[in-house]
Amino acid sequence: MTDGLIADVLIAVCGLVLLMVAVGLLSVLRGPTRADRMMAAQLFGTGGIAALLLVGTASGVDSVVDVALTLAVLAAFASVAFVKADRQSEGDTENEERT
Amino acid sequence: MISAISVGIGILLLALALWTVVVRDTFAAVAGFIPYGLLLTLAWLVLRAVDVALTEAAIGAGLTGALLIRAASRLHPTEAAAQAETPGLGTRVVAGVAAAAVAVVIAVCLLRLPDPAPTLAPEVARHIEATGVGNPITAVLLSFRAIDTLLEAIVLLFGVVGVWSLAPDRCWGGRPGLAQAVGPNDILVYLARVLPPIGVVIGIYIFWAGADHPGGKFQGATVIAAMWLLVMMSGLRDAPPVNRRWLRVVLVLGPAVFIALGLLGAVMAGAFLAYPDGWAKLWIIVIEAALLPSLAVTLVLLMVGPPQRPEVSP
Amino acid sequence: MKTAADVFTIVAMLGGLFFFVAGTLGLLRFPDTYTRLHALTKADNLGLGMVVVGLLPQAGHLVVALKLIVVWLLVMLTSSDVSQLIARAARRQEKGS
Amino acid sequence: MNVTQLFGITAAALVGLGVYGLIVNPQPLRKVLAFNLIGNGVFLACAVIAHRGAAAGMSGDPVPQALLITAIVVSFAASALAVGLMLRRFAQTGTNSLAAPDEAAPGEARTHAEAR
Repeated sequence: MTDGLIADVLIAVCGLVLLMVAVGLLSVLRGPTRADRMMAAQLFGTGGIAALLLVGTASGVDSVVDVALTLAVLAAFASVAFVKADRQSEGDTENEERT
Repeated sequence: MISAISVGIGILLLALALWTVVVRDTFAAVAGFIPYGLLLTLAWLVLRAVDVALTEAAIGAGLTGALLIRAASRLHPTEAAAQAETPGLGTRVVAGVAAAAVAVVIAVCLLRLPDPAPTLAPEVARHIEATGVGNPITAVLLSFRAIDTLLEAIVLLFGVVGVWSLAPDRCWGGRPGLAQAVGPNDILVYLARVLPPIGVVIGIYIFWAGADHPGGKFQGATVIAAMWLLVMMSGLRDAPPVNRRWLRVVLVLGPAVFIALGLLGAVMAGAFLAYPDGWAKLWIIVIEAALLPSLAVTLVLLMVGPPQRPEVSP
Repeated sequence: MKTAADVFTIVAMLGGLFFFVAGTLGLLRFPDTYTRLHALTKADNLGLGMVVVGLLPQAGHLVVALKLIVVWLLVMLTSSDVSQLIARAARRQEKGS
Repeated sequence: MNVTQLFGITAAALVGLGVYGLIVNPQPLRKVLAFNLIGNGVFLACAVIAHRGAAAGMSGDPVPQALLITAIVVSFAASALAVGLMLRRFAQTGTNSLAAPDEAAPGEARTHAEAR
């Protein structure tokens, strides 16, 4: 458990990072293009992990690093699925009918 | 201080949920669903459910998002027709009233939960010694409520059977998903070469840590499954044909070992899924180790869907 | 010793916060998808890096500190790749429309 | 307001939003999303109950938490099956509408099926 002052600092920083992520999410989700919307996962992949680490360390949960590790590996997965799905819906549709 | 963060998380969670419900475009709704899953991970952490946070990080933020995005892209041609079916104002008002009524009833119930809260934590603390594991959640999952976990593994297997049963007859036994063609210089291929070795190590680490710290087979299996899917999406390796014997063996390995040890427990310790004295930890490790590959393969097969391409020649 | 570490943490946190604010400002202000992507992936990664550096002195255990660094390296690896993928998707969409 | 009350209300609101989305949105995929919202609301309620049950040096009642892990994995399997059904139906009939067949452009759907 981190002591009082530092814990408060971490929580405050976490709140501000979350606020920034929320504002960013607002602009990203509005679009206008699909590529813009794909950034939503990316945005949370960095900002969300920072907020997670901050709140976890501040409340003394050591295993929060493991959660962050999982997120770091899998945040990319959702984004890749995003791009792949987009590519398939536009270019590779003929593959689908190949059967 | 922590409650200020909780308020922020709660508001953001509801805002994203509202977005996924009211936005017109399905693709945009799904795009909002991914950060929603990540935010839920934060909520579990604030509620001190670190094991649940890990599961949500793996499944909610990773796999579910990818599954829904693929579906949204595939179903995009139906979007215009579907939007024409949006119900009129009257239906929407009635739906809103019904939804509000449900929400209010649940809120009132949750705000008037009995005090002091009933809890099984002391019971778990009293008996955890006998299981030999340090993480109370692993103890619950694999010892005190092992039947739930067994049934869950079987439900997942039924899920795969359900997905496979959707295959057209001519494709049965073939490979699931679409053929992926990606150029060798694609950055995705690079990522699919570099990330999986690291990801598999992290998956196994999280599985192993589950004995004494937050973690376990579900979370580890999900990470490993995601790495395999990444390799498939990059086109480096194709999905396996569903009629392969090794695939079937791995699929049923976990539940089979679980049931076999459960029956052995009935003989040695007097009850189905009971562990004989002093052997609990070893049995738990054997069951978890058998479940890990089964769960990983099950999750991959659920993600890639039914076989869609008949096998040309083996 | 303890205060020095705490001061270090606070300074690094402020730095991290600066980059997160910069990244979000970029998302809001930049005119097209590519520049917005640039703002997001560069600035936010640095922000996460500074936050991780700031958390290092607070990590109770050496292993935890190492894992923190691995988290940052992983995010850098994946987000740089993903940003390129998204940029390509954006270009394909432009061509398509 | 403490953390339990806050997330209790959030959970109730999530279920409400999910019910609304389930009724109002015509696309089946949106209904799956809405169903996931309802599920998450229930999970959150469950987590609140687990959080209140913190005792014996544990940060929460481990039994509901373990059930939550099971539930998250099963709900993923359910979503995957639903998505599989939708995609198969789309491949077979070319529509993804839940409206009664005579309402939703009957000719188009039939010709599509016959084409295969």
